[in-house]
This record gives sequence, C-alpha cells and structure tokens, in this order.
Amino acid sequence: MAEISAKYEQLIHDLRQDFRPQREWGEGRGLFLVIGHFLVGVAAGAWLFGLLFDYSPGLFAGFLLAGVGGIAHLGFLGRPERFWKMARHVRTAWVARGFVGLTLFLAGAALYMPPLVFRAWPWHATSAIGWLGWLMAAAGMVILIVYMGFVYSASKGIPFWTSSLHPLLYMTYALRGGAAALLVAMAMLGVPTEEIAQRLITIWIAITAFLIILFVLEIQGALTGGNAAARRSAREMLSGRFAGYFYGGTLTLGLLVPLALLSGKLVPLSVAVLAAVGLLSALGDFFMKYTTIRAGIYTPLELRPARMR
Amino acid sequence: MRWGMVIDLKRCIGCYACQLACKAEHGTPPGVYYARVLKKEDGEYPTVRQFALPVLCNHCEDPPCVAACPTGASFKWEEDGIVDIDHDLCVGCRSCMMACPYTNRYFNDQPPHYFAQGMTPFEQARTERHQRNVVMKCNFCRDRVRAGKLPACVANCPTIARHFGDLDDPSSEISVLIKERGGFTLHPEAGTGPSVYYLPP
Amino acid sequence: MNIRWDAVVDSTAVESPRAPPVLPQPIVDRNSAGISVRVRLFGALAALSCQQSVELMLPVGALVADVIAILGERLGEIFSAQVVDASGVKRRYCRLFVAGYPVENLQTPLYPTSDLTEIDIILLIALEGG
Amino acid sequence: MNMFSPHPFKPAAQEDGWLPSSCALCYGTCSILAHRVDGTVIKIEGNPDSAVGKGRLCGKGVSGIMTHYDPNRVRYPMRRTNPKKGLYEDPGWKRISWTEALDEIAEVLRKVRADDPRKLVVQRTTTVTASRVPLHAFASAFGTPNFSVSGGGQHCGNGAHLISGIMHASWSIVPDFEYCNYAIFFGASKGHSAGHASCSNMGKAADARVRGMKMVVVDPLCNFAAAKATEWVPLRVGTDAALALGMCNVMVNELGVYDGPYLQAKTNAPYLIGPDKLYVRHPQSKMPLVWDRRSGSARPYNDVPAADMALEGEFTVDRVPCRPAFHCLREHLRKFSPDWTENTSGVPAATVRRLASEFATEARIGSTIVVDGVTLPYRPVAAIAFRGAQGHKNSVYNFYAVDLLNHLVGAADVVGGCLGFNPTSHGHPETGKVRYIPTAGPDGLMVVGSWMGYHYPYPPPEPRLPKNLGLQDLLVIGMTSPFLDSADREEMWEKFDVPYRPEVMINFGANLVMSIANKDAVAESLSKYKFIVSFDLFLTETSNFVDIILPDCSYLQSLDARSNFPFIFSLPGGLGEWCWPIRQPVLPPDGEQRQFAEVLLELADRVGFRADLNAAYNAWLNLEPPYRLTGDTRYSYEEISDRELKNNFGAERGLEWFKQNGLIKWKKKPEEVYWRPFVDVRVPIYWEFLKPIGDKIAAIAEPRGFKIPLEYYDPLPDFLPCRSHCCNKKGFDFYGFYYRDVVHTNSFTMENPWLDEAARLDPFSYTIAINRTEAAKRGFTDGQGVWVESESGRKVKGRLKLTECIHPEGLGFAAMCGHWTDGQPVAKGKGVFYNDLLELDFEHMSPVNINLDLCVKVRVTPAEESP
Repeated sequence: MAEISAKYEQLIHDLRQDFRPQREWGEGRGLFLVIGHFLVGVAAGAWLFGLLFDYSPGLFAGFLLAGVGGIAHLGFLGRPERFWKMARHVRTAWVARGFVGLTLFLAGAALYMPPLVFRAWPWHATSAIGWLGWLMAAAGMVILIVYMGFVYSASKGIPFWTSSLHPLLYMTYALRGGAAALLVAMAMLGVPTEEIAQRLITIWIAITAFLIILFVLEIQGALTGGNAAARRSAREMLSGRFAGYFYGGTLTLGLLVPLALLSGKLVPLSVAVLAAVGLLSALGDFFMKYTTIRAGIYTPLELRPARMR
Repeated sequence: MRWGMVIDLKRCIGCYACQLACKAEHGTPPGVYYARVLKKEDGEYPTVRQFALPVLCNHCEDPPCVAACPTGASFKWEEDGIVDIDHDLCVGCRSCMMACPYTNRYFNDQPPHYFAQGMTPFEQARTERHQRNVVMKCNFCRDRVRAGKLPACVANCPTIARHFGDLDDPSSEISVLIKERGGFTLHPEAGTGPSVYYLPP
Repeated sequence: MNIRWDAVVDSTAVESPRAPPVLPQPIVDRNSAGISVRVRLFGALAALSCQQSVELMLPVGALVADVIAILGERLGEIFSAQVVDASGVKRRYCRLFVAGYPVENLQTPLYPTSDLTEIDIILLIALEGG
Repeated sequence: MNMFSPHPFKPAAQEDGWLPSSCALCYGTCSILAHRVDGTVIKIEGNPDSAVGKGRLCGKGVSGIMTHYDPNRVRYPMRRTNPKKGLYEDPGWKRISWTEALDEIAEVLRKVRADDPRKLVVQRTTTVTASRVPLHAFASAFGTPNFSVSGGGQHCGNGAHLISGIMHASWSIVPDFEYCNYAIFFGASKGHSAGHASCSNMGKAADARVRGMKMVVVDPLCNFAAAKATEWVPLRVGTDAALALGMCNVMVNELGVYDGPYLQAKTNAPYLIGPDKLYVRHPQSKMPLVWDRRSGSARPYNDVPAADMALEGEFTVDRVPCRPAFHCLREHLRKFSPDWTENTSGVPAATVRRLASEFATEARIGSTIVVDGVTLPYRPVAAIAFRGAQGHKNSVYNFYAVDLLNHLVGAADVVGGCLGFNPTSHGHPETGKVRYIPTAGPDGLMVVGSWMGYHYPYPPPEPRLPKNLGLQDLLVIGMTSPFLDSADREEMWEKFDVPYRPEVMINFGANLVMSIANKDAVAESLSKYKFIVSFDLFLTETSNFVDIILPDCSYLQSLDARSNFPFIFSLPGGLGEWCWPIRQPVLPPDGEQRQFAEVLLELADRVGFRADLNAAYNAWLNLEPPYRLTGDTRYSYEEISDRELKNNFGAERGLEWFKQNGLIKWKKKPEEVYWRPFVDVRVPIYWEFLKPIGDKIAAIAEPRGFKIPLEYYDPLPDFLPCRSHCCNKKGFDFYGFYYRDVVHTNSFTMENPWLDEAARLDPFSYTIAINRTEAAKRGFTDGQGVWVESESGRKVKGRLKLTECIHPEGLGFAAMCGHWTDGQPVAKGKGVFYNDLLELDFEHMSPVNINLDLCVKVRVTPAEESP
C-alpha cells in the first residue's frame, strides 16, 4: 500500500514535468522485466554458442536462463494469468513475437535436450522429434536475439529507444551475453580445449569492441539527434540519475575490469579469470540494459510556438 | 466515419473542467486521467504568454499502441475510428504506454478509491468496475457517443472549446473549423494521424 | 446620429405589463369614527415594549407616520432612532407592513376598515458581503 | 430523460433519474442535473435548460460528488469535552443526541436573548448562498445586528460591491461580452476563473474572444484572464488606481475625449462645487445647483435640461466661487501624468498613453446601435476591476478610479459597455415579480433597486457612536467588518463605549481561522466567546473553538428556493434570460445530518421567538398575502419555500412544480439589460457625499483618540499607498499577494480529492509563483522550499514555482490553502496559508470601507527541508 501510494505521488510529480520519465519498465515490479529481458537475451546467445561450439552445457545454460527469464517476465505482467494471450498479435507486435520465440525456444529445447542427457529417452536427439525440437529451438533463438531491440525501437513514446541502431545493439548484447555464459559454464564444468577457450575469448573481445562502437554511435546520435527527450535521456545516463550504474556497473565492471583481467598483466589467465570475465561482462550488460531502460523519457507534449502564431 | 475532436486553444482557459468531468463520467481511479490539462508558458517576461494545453488519447489513424499491443487488447473500431482497449485481453505489459507518442495511457495499479477510508458509494458504483493492473485510456466516451450524446469533456466544457464530429465528412463542424482556423495536431512528425486537432490560441 | 442621453430617458419603457400590487385599497368603512390598528413589533424592537403588540385608535386620515410618532412617544427615542433617520425618513433596514403589504413611504395614509389594521414592524440585518 | 422521482428519499429498485438542482461548490450556484441511480448520485452535469451555467459546469461543479460522499463529513452532533480552546487544543469531541444539543443551545440562546440579544454573533460562509436568508432572518428575529460573513467582503467585497452598487446598482461588474470590443481588466478574472456567475461568464468571454474582443489585463500575474488577454500589462502590486487615474488624465486632458451628454444627463458632473468641495445648493430646496448655460444662471439640477448644463467653467453663485464637478475632476486629474504613473505603477508612460487612447477611440462616443428593435447608446469598451484591484488600503479609490474610465466615456450599462449584474428587472411577465429598478435618491443620485442586505451603498447612513461590534454604524461606508476579530477590536470597543461584548456565536460553515487574516488574531477573538455552535460539513481549523458541532446536509441533501436570487449576485449579466432555479434534495441525510435551515426553525421554537422569525421571513422574502407566514405557526422550511415560490410565480408554481421543472425562466428585455437610458438616475463621478461622512466620523471618533485619515474621504480619487509600499526594510523586496484559483473555492475545496489532485497537477495551485530571473539572482530553484516572512515576522512555508509570468516584485499565492486540521485529511498540508501573513487591525484596512489590505511586503529565505 505504502509503495503504491508512493508510486502515485511520484506520478503526480512526473505529470507536472516537461520531461516525464517512464517508470513502468524498470521500477518496482518493472525490474522483473529488465531481468527477464536480460536473461532471455543471454539464453539465446548461450544456445547459439552452445551449438556453434557443440557444447551442450551451453545449451543447458540457455534453456535454464530462458526458463528463469520467462518466469521473470510473468512476474512483471499486470495480469500474468493471461500470459498466453500474448500470442494473439504476432502480426504487428514485437512483444508477441518475442513471446512466440520464447515459447518455441523452450518447447524446442525441451524436445531436443533430454536425449542428450538420458540414454534411455523415448527418442534420440537425431530422431525426427529431436530434429523438430532442434529446429524449433533454433527458430526461437533467432527470434529472441532479433526481437528484443525492436520492442524498444517500436516504443515511439520514448525517443531514446527509437534509434535504428537499437535492434543491432540488443543483438550484440545477446551474443556478448551468450559468449559470457559459455565462459562461465566452461569455467565451472571444465574447458573442453584450450583452443576453444581462446576462440571464445577472441569472439568475446570482438563482440565487445563492436558493442562499444555501437554504443558510442547510439549515445552520440541521442545527444546530437535534435530530440530533446533523447538528449535528456542520454544525459540522465552519462551525468544524471543513472550515471552511477553506468560508470560503475557497465563501464568498470562490464568492460574495464574484464579487459584488464584478460590482458594477463594483473593475474595469469586461469579458469577463475574466465568465470570472472563471463560474470562481469554479463553484469555489465545487465546494467547497460537497466540504465538504458530507466533513462527512457517520454516525448514532451508541446505546441510548436510556430504553429501558435 | 471517423470521430474526431477539435480543441480551440483560443477558447480554452485551462479550468480543468474537462479533466474533472471525465473523472466524474468514468470514475477513473487515482492516477488515471483520460483527459488532462497542461499549463505551459512561452516567451520571457514581460512578453510572455501562459497557455493551457488539454490532452487526451489522439485516436490515431495509425495507432502505434495498437501495433505494439501483443494481445490485441488495444484496438481500433473500424466503423468509427475510435481507439479502444478490451480490458479482458490486456496482460498489463505496458508496451502501449511506451508506444504512445502522446503519453496518454495509464496503468491502473492504484486502489479504486481516493479516501483512505475506502470506497465511497460513488466509487463502488463507478470506480470498482474498472479492472486493476491493466492499461486504461480515453475512448472518446464511446458509450455516450453511441447513445447520441457528446463525450463528457466536450459536453461540459464551459468555454465551448471542445468540438466533436466526423473527420471524414468535409462539411462537419470540426472539418470546417480545422480548415478555416488552421487546425493542427500534436507531434505530426510521429506520423500517427491523430484525430484530435487544436486551433491556435 | 449623436444620441442625447436625456432624450432617451423614458420611464414608461420600464412599466411592465403587470406591476406588483402596492397597498391595495381596502374596503373603507365610511361610518367608522376612527382607525384602529394593531402594531406588532418583532426582533430587536419587540424587546422595547413589554407586550409584542400594541393596539392604537387613530383619527380618520391618519398616516403611517402618525403610528410611528405615537410609538415613539410610548417607547422612547431608542425606538424612533432605529425606525426613522434624523430627517424622519424610514430606515431602509426597518421593514414595515400594513395589512401584509410593504410600506416604504411613511406618508402613506391609513384607512378605516371594519376590523383591525395589522401593522408589522421589524428591523433586518443591514449588512452583507461576499 | 426522467427528470423526477416521486420519493427522492425512497429510491425504487432500478431507479434511474436526473434531478434538477443547484450546485454549491462556490457561490456561483450553477444549475445542475444530478444523475441518481438506485439511490447513488453517479454524475453531476450542468442543466442545459438553465441560464445559469447553460448546461456546463466548472471543475468544481462536476466534482461535487466527492465533497458530498467524503467519509470525513460530520454525521452526528458533537460536543467538546475539553473546556480549553486554542488553535492546537483537541476539543475531545463526544457524540451527543440532537435533543441534548438543541436543549443546550436553546438554553444558551434564551439566556443571551433575555440579557442582550446583541451579544449573539451570527456568521456564515459566503460559499453557500442558500445560507443567507435563513441566517439573516434568524438574526433579525433574534434581535442582533451583529452578523459576519467571515472573510467575505473583507477580501472581495467592500470595494468591489460598494462601488459597483453606487455606480452600477449591482454587486459586480462585467464587460458586455456580447458587444464589447475592448475590455481592460484590473486585478479581475471575470469570465476566466472563479467568481460570480463564473461558469456562464467563461462561455460569454470565450465567445467575445473569438468574436475579436481585445482584452488588456492589468495584473502582477499572467494567468487566468491575463493568459487569454491580447495584452498583459504587469504592474506593481496595489497600484491599480495610479494606472487608471493616469489613463483618465490622458483621456480628459491630453486627448480631450469624454462623453459630454452622458456626463450631463447621467452623472453629477454638472453639479456646482464650492470651495468647501461640497455641492452649492439652492437656498430653499437644498437641491444641488448646476449652471444653466441657456439662462446663464445657477439652477437646481432638476430644473435644467441636461443639454444646457455646464460641465466646465468658473462661476459665482451668491458670491460663492464654484465650478462644475467635472471641471474639478479634470483639474484634479492633471497631477496623474503618464510619467508619474510610470514611477508609481511601473507601467511605461508610453503604454499609459496608448491604453488611454485605445480605450477612448474604441468607445465610439455618441454612437448608437439597434438591439432587438430598440435603439440604444453603443459604447463597446469596459474597464473592469475586482478583488485584486480593490483588496488594498486604497480600496475605494482603486475601484472608483477604474470605474471612472467607464463613466468618462459613457460606457456604463449600455450596449458593449461595463454592465452591472442585472440591476433592473421588470419581473416575470405573468406576475410582475420579482421587480426592481434603481431609483433617484438624495441629490438625484442612484439608489440600487435590489441589494444583498439593507445597508445600501448609497445613500450611506449617518455615522453614529457605534453600537454594532463591527463599527459599521460609525465607519458607514464599510459593509462587512473585520472588527469582530481584529487585534485592536477591544481597544475600539472601549474607545467608543460599546456597551456589550460578543458572547455567543452561531457559525454556518465558515472557517474563520483561515478566512480573514493571520490565525492568531482570529484565535484570540474566538477564544473569548462563551459559547459557539457551528453547522458544518467537516471539522475545520475553526472547530477547535466550537462547543457544539451540528452535522449539516450537503447541497445534494438540501433545499433552497432561491438559488440565484438576488439576480444582481450570480445570475449572468447581459442579454439572455432571467432564470430562477431551485435546489432540491436528491439524497437523504447520512447519519443524523439535518439541514441547518430546519434546525434554525426548531431553535426559534425552543427559544420562543417563532413569531419573530415568521415576521422576519415575511420581510426577507417580501411575502404578501395570502402567502405571508402568520403568528407563531410552525412552518417547515419546505412550506416557507413553497410560499415564496407561489408568492413570486403564482399558486400553480409551488415547490412541487419547481421540483419537477427545476427552474422558471423568461427572456430579458434590452430595456432591462441596457437600462441606463431608461431610468432617470445619476451616478457620482465626484463623491461629494464622502467628505461630510468623513468629517462626521472624525467628529465622533477623534475626541476619543481615534484618528481618521481624512485624505481617504476626499471627493476625488487619488493614489494612496498601501502599507507594503511604505516598507523599506532591507531584504523585504517582494510584494506578496494571493489570487483565486480556478479549481478552489475559499478554503473549502482542498478536501475534495479530485480538485486536490487537479491542483497538485497544476504548476501554480499549491506553489508560490516567483519571477524566474529574480529567483535566479537569489539562487532559488524551481520547487525549492522557502520561508516567506512578513515585516512583522509572520512566516509561511511553501514551494517556489519559477515563472516568467509574474512581475519581478510580485510573489503570487493561490487560494487559501495550507490546512492543518485532521478533520480534512485530504486538504491537510496542501498549498500555502497566505492569509497567515496578513495583519488584522485598523492600520491595515481601508479607513473608508474597512476592507483589508491583502498585499504584504515579504522576505523570501530558503527553508532547510522542502515542505
């Protein structure tokens, strides 16, 4: 009750402002949405790399994370009991597509994975059912990697999110998250081969580099794009309410520390380092998404003075 | 047939009668405003102008909220162009709130009463019926309109600043007003084709 | 045309089809020796006289003013001061009714009637704001 | 639409009806339709049949449901258990029965009436117009002259209503929105916010705007009217007279523009004034003399055709040198040069000249127009003032000066000009009721045809050694008085040997602690009462001083047979319809609520003065046979209402008829709306009567050591500074002032959660408006918490709103907020209690109409933590 009335007070205050921040996604129960989005993204990435490296623990990680992510989503919905209705509008709604993607993915994974573990499973991974599962999961994975950014770029009310780079940004998160997930998995379950680990790290570095470029372009665009609300959002992120998360979480934990660790100068490369890099990178991504979402500010409602004269 | 509204900013004095008539008509819970009034100022002392900007759902030709809604809870009545919400379908994902360039959608997660003591008889009759944890917004008082009445905010406006009619009919009062008085919409760049027009102050 | 203000002063224009009745002519009782009235004092004035109503006998042709004068003698300056001003004009916040009809001008004549003529006098609150 | 349900209190199952009634969220009293479904009111809409609101309501009107259904309403009679009274003393309310309550009250009243009825003070809020007649009747019948409308009049009325009465025979003035082309508003929001006939005027003003009426708004704050104006003229708080007089000077002395024929025929402009500033009178008839240009001699004004009256010239009558009043005015105006005006008001000299010439030109002096087939004078300009302009020590001259603009060009109650609210009514075509027309009083000057009380603005009564606690029988120009509660009241009463003191108060709905000035002065006076009984909807800050609280019915549970009468008060002015709506109960009382009017009748029975009360009702309602109340018959309030309606509209149109039809209306005639040419009365452009009054007051007061500043009683208007203008204390560099908010009425509506919510969404309602640049200079930020401190050290706390829309020296506060009572949890702690900065003594009121000065020089300092 107290929290609810606090939210009401906040709303009244926000409605008086020219630049009204969105608070539904990311605040209070809205945090579940960020977590859900984050986990599902990582899950898809993990599945992808799991397949690429033919590394089944990666698949398991993906399955697990996606499951948890799905539940997190439910925790966010106002009417979770109606979740299945989200499949009704795939024709236009990215959220619906994401829901279908997640469903495909989980269902597919559920068909494909068990035989990999249990010898005595009714069907074999290479059986028709197995293949069907593989296909469904793969399709779901692709959708999950792709859809997320579009959910944001379709949010016309929040200029900060509507840049054309946004979808690409989220795909990159997914891949980076996937790579990170695999690093952790390998650290825990043992590295198949030195060479695989090396390749994974290189990939991680490559993705990270690409991500940095994308992000700089994104922020640059927001700051110079001429949309006051987007500019405001970027400032909130770089020097405003969320600067702490950004510099501390995203930049330091998510980028500098991992790079430092990988440089080998601080500590010799080890399994522990892999794990740390993976976890930190994921953590960084989480804060990145969290701040981006929280920094969302609605387009102000104003009359163009020109139109008034 | 496409219902539309024209708000004459020359007539409007920002008295909040629309916002409150709307609340009375629908018994919307705390924190939900189908209609609102913003106060703005333009210029610097002493050559400054204060003006009021009443806002509500724009019932767009091409509504981003409808496109973004995963369940189809947000939809547009083809016969009259009113953008509406089927609250039985809404899962409360709030994508529509992010999609609306006019920030005129509200998530109803407040208790259905204003007084700490609980619901008044009025609120039992009018507010309790609204579903909780779904998104709410203006639907041009569709029930009133179908019953041949004007939307509550239009019928009540003391300055007669709000006009309601058929945008598809070039001879309708609102079409004529828009043409003759240079009616404009908010955020045309969003390309959503609002059905709510404003006349310059 | 440059209209003359005094030219358009036209009091007949304000006569509405049915003006409200003023003091209606009562059935005059010709062979009556005098006019008997019962004056009832209310509110602040009631406190001045021991009994709320005073009965008077006046000569034919008496005016409302005569009634006030007699009461003035009986009840003293404090009565007159509240009912009429220095120039003998009825104070506005003093309301006076003869046979139920308001009388503003104290020079209004009284008529001999078959029975008592009721005169009500009350002081009203003078002030209001808002 | 089913307009009527036979048993309002026993709703049938599935009952669904619209009942015509009247709003009471402010004194505008618009006509409403209450939508009642199965015994619950689910919507309130305007009544389209009515001329009052025309089917549209303001935000307050549509929100009334929440005031009615507020769970914090008082439901039972309560008695205090804690004998100690104080601002923060908990009365320890204990529920009692009506019998207990009425027994005790009757006992107290019986005693005080036997002792000295004047010791009873009757007080009402101005918010509910329905309270006027029942409480006046009760007080008159009881025999006390001591009546108060709490803050009413003190803040809005003594200047505005007095001068509107003297010059326009009405309570207030508005532009003739239908025809006016150029209106200049001085500290008024008529047609753009709250106030008399506010809702109707909103529509009329909007039409005028679209039609192209130019509107100049002179106001330190640019909101409401100013926001819609074609030009906003910011000025130094409280200097309205300076600008108005500057404009008059330019018009008369620089442009030489004025309406001679109007001044000759409709004002005292031609009256000859002697060296003593008084009329030169005829030796025998004592009639004021004018100079007859035809015969070249001085003759009584009523013997000379207006056209022959001299407006200017030096004459000698019986060796007495004299000049027409207009000549005196013209000379007097010379000192208000545009440069002087600029220095005083801060309005640039060029602007003063431009405004004056625009006003003079737009007036189209001499033109006529045909309305509904009647040829009428046409003066499409109006100068309007209200609270903002007159709420100062210079109250009378501020308003008088503004209205002079109208009279100089003849734009008074003619087509397009400045109109009083319905000063003339010819009555209903069938019954001739309710009929009133201004008449010529002493010296041919206008006496109102209808008024709110019996203290007419003109002629003013003779000053006397005061017997009334409010001292208005000494300071006779004042209508309502602050002396019941002022800090110096005891001193005054002693000075004038007022032989008694207030002991008992009957209060209806007023929250006196917040509604006049600083709470401490009021608390001091309230704590002196031996016994206070109060009819209330809610417990208020004032309740802490009350002995017995009586639970009143809300407007949705009440009856009122005369919602919008007198017509001069809140029936829209200008063309349109006469409209007499009623208020009827659409919901039953809750708990033990009872309508105050019924309770007052029962009290009269218990105390034993029902006959007096019946007589008082007869007088207040002007009941005539056969509808007069007789003897001490115990009529119910319904019966009395029924008689009033039948008395006015015929036997067939009693209460039942009105309950079904809601109202009766008939068309206004141009001769009624634009009555000035048809009624042979004059108004004073030279207030000759003021001087003798001042002298007489001084003659009574000064021997008793009470100094009367006679410069305020001069016949011609002047700019006399407020106390705030004379404060040079370092750091005190803002003029605090308050204004009416569009969603709030007095201190009443903050408890309504919808209105409270709207006010919280508004950037100004609960904040303190300060000029952005001035704030920046002092390092203040938007939303910052600050202390605002008056010269005398009174402090209020609030949040700043930085805006370009306010004069650099101004500090704007909305409404009377800042409640602290637990009886109103929604209102509690919202907004700023501006009145707490106001001093309450003779020093801070107009010495003429005893209107409070509402502006204060203040210092603004940051508050540790934002409130």
